[in-house]
Amino acid sequence: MNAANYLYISALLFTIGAVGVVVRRNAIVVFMCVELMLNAANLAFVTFARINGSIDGQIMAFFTMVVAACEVVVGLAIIVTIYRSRRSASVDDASLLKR
Amino acid sequence: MIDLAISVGQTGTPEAVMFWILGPMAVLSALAMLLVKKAVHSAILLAWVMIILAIFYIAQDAVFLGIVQVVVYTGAVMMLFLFILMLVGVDSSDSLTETIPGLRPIAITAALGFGGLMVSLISRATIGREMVGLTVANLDGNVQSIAKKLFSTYVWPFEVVSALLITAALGAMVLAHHQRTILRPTQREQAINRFRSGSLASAAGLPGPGVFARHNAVDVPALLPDGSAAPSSISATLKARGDVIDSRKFELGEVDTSVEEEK
Amino acid sequence: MNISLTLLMALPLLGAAVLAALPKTNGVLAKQIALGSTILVALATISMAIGFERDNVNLQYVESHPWIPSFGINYAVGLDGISLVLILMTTLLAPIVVLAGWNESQNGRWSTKTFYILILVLEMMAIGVFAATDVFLFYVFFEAMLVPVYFLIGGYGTGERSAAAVKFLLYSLFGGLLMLASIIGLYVLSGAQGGHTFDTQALSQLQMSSTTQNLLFLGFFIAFAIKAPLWPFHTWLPDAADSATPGTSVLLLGVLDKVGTFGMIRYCLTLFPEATKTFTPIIITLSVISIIYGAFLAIGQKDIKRLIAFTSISHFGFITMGIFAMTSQGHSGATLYMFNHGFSTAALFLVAGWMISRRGSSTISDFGGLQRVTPVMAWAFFFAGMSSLALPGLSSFVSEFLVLVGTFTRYPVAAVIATFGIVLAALYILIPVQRALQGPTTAGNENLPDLTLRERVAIAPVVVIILFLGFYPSPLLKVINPAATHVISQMGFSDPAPTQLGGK
Amino acid sequence: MTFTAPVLNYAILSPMLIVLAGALIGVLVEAFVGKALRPIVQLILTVATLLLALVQVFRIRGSESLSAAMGSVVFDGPGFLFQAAILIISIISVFLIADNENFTALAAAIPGSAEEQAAIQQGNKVTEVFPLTLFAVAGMMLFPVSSDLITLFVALEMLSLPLYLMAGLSRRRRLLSQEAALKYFLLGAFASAFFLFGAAYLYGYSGDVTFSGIRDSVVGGSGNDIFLLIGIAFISIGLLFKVGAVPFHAWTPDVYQGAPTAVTAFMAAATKVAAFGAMLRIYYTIFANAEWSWTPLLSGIAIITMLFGSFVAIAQRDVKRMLAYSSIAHAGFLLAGVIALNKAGLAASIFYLFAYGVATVGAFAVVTLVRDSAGEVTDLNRWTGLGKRSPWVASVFAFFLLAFAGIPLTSGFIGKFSIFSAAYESGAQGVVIAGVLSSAVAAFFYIRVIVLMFFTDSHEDATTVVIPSVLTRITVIFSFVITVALGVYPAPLIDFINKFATFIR
Repeated sequence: MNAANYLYISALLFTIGAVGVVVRRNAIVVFMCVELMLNAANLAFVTFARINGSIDGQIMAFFTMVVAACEVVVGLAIIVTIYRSRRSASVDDASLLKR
Repeated sequence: MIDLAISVGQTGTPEAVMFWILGPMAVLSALAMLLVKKAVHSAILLAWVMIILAIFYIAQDAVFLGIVQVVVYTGAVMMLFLFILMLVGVDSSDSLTETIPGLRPIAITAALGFGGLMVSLISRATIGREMVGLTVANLDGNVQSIAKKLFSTYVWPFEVVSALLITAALGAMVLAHHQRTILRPTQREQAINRFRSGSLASAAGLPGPGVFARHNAVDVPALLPDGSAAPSSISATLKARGDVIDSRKFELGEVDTSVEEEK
Repeated sequence: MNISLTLLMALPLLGAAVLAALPKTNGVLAKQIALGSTILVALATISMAIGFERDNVNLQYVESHPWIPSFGINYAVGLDGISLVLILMTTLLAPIVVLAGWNESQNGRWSTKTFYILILVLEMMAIGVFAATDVFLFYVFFEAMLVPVYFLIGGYGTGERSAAAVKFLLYSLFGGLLMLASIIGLYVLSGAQGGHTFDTQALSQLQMSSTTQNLLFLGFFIAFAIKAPLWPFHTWLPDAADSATPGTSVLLLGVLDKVGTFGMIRYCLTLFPEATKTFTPIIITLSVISIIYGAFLAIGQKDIKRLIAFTSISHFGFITMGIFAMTSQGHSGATLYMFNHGFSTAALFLVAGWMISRRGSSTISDFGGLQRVTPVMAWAFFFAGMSSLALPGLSSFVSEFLVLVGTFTRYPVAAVIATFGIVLAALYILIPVQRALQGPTTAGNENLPDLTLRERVAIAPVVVIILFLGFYPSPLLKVINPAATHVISQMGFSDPAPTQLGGK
Repeated sequence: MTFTAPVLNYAILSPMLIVLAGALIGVLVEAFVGKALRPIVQLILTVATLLLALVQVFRIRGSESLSAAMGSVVFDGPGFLFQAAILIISIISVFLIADNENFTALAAAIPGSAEEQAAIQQGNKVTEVFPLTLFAVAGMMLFPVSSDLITLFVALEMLSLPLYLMAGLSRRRRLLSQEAALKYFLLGAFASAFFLFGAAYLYGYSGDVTFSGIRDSVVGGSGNDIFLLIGIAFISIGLLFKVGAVPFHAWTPDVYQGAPTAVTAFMAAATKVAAFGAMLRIYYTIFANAEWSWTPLLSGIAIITMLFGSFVAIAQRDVKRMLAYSSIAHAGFLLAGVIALNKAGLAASIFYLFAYGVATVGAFAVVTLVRDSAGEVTDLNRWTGLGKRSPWVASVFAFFLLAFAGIPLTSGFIGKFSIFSAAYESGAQGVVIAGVLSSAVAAFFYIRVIVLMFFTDSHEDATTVVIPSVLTRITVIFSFVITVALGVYPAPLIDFINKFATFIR
């Protein structure tokens, strides 16, 4: 098998994630799609690390995981805040900001 | 497999078998994640994709990353997602926000364009050099060689990431931490209040769910000594969702045990 | 290094600073200070004009400091005959405007002192724009001037003042931005040919392909044509002149618009001689159209301010025609025309302004028989009208004659058609003059007061200048002619032989 | 196994370290200083930190190093200028951020709840914004001096995360603010995914994550051009998202409008410097030799961005949204500087970034002053007649608008001139023409606001302007003075920038 096949998987996952960000409406699902995109990029890094024979790609993927973890904390905190405000204030789900 | 023109190096047969089983599975799971309605299902499918990726990492000589992927990503991050989903409401599939106005056509076009790029990649791309493999780089062991670079070449970003972690913690604190603006009554004050506020019926501690009832499930209210249902023995969430079961179902006599809504 | 020009520009600014420090309530003091500063500036300009060496075609009172050295931008000013005449016109008009429009700031949105601060800042920038010998500096003044005028129209005008102000600003900004593109082009070219510079002299030596030259020329020319205003870029002018106060209108048409025609001479011609030759036929055509079109529309106007605005469009057609005729007579005539037009327009607008403020209406048909009620004002209006239609013996006659002669030697057809403009001018001036002044006094005009002493003092210098230059234009011509000939010869033109003139 | 201990050049890293240290102390202050003292302590600490960092940046100017942090950081002239600009803009903005009318009293409280009321009455303040600001500043300072993809990515996140959080902390209209935070966060994360994917392909292309390694591959032309193209495209998308270029601008108006105005000011000004700084470094150093692949596309994006921003701004009825679209247009102008790809372009971009950043902070600071009883009033209809009621506030705002429009004698004009001339010099005449045209369009809506403020009589529900607090006044005055000075006599700054504007590779 060709090692580059991993790249196709990565590209497919990335595209799926990107489409998901656009078409899904639930903020948490959108965020999960972003995570999928990050994972796709990580797969590309790991594959390229193997193709190029250097460990740097793996390190980058490692950093991505750490950064993504921070991002998840912040993102979920924001989402929970909004959720609580909306529930209590019983505001319509319609966007407040103009289109 | 039909000849994909890239030649970046061939892998062994076991890996190929693994790839052709797991690869499609990952893509299908991702697609399903996109298509399923409930957020929880999406989350579980995503976790599954991540586990497959972890296997891919290990297959590609990134043992450490594979483990971290399972532990950190699948284990921690996805669990956090699930946790928040539970908090927000499992069946919340409604939208919390408008996604970017006007971006949908752009993104779909972009996705198609990306597909086109991939085709050209498949048909024309050659990396221009053979696959090197990580045998040399991992000579000291994968973890060791990562550590070596992480703590020498990449020590600066590594240190900076710590600031990022603090930011995240601080941010979560800002958004979630309630500084007490109203002093919470102490236990003693609560006890005094209980006794002073009229009827002594509430003076004693409230029964837990199922007490005196014919059933001990959480969604069946407890019965007070007088046989009436104790509204406070049921979680408010259950009540709000209308999941409370009337204890009368399990009652033998004619005592009215229907639950009064508190509100 | 001679810093007189800088001092000249500093004077009005100083006046503005003093005004800014005044309390808001003291309007009269503000007016007095404004009048004092403008008179001072006028005197200073006159003394500079006396010290001007008439036969020296080089720039005088030259001053140059590096401003933004890394872009080759200098604060460089200097005078030749043309710019001296225009600065003289500006600084002479300023005190007249202040004095004549003593109460103009009453209906404004802001205080009196703000009005005069704006006027003084405008005067300073007008001096700067005529004196600049660095294209960048010129552009800075050219654009920055818009801001005070904008506030003068929008803040102190009448009627649809804010709409008119916006229209004025947007037109001018659009032209200015086209010019900016051309200036950037020049800058890049100069960088490729021996170092970035904005010096007018150095830029005129640039080598460029004819396409580049044509495009850059157009950038400049359209900006100036909007400013001047030349048909078909004129549509902002009637609205602006209609809404502005008479004083502001004088500054707008008398001074600001001259920047357009001045820019054509100074920048279009000297920087792009080849492109000028290419576009001359078109521009002459546009000028002739302006002359006739402006005149026809003036005839049809019911509103006196709009009428004057359209006459100006016609006059600017003459000026542009004179400039692009490429003869020294045409050039001298055009420059003199700019000067004269400033004063005759001032006379018209100021007198019209007094009439309007007395009557409370700017419609011509509302007036009638003013001759009997207010003889001085009527005579002043008559005189202004005569000056506008270039009656022999008045200054504008000389310049109009020079322009026509200068054009005739090269473009006889254009000159002949333009001559019809004079006939039309008689119509558009005489009809309102007759309606407003002669005949029986119509209702509503019986009790109009005549000109006050202040107003008489204000109009007197205008009358004197128009009369004096009508009979004896040579002091100005002696200053203008060398400069005009210099420009023409720089462009490689020489006047057609006089025999041709006689022959045709 | 051998391990070589890393060598860090602390002198060069010191400005960033100072800011990070200040942020950490700020976090400790949150824990140990009493509630009443916290705001003032945090303000002093933050300003002192930024000033100290600024001094330190100036002390190390002129030093150049590719290996300050084991090759992760490159410090050179432009790096110095970017860091200095970011610090100055931050210092100006901090006073605005410190104004207590801008942030919610208790972020965790539900909007409109009794808990929130109690928090407001007790005078609570979210003083955490100060350390968050400092973290963001540190990220911004690192972003344009990163010299490998890893550091670049970490810096990108580090500057973004605090801003996502701060966007949600508005005092009034909190739902709007929280929604802005969510939008900003989701799109920002989306953009960084693109960025990361691009980084992966650049790594795949060159086998190296350092800029120098990638550059060597680009120059040598070894490697697969398709990988390079994918890499450039996706990295560009990530960066264009951050600067708000069309078609990646969708977040800008909503976030600008929803976020607390102080944060909008800081974000609009400083993020642009950081993002364009990184962009300039990447395009001028590592992609310079692959110019064929990105100049046409980027020119197209620049033209669309300028025109789109200018035209859409006309339709806006909200001053913050209008400024948001105007910032999109300005991003287009700045892209012209990236396309120029010459020294003049670099110097012009730096000047423009600084001038625009300062004017932006000033303009938003003025926006915070226009209030009624319910807080800031951003509806343009209610700005009518402001010139009559508060001539100074209106005049200053008008001046900033004229600076945005690029009228001579303001810093905006010099910036516009220099950036367009650089683009023209590099042969991008089309971009210059589009820029000039969109300036004309843009002038229209800036002038419209001036008309509203000065030439329109005010309505019944006239907006009141509070007397500016001392802190906001500092911000406005600083921005105003800098904008005037750079318009009238920009030569010293231009010379200074020219002296330093060369990337080392």
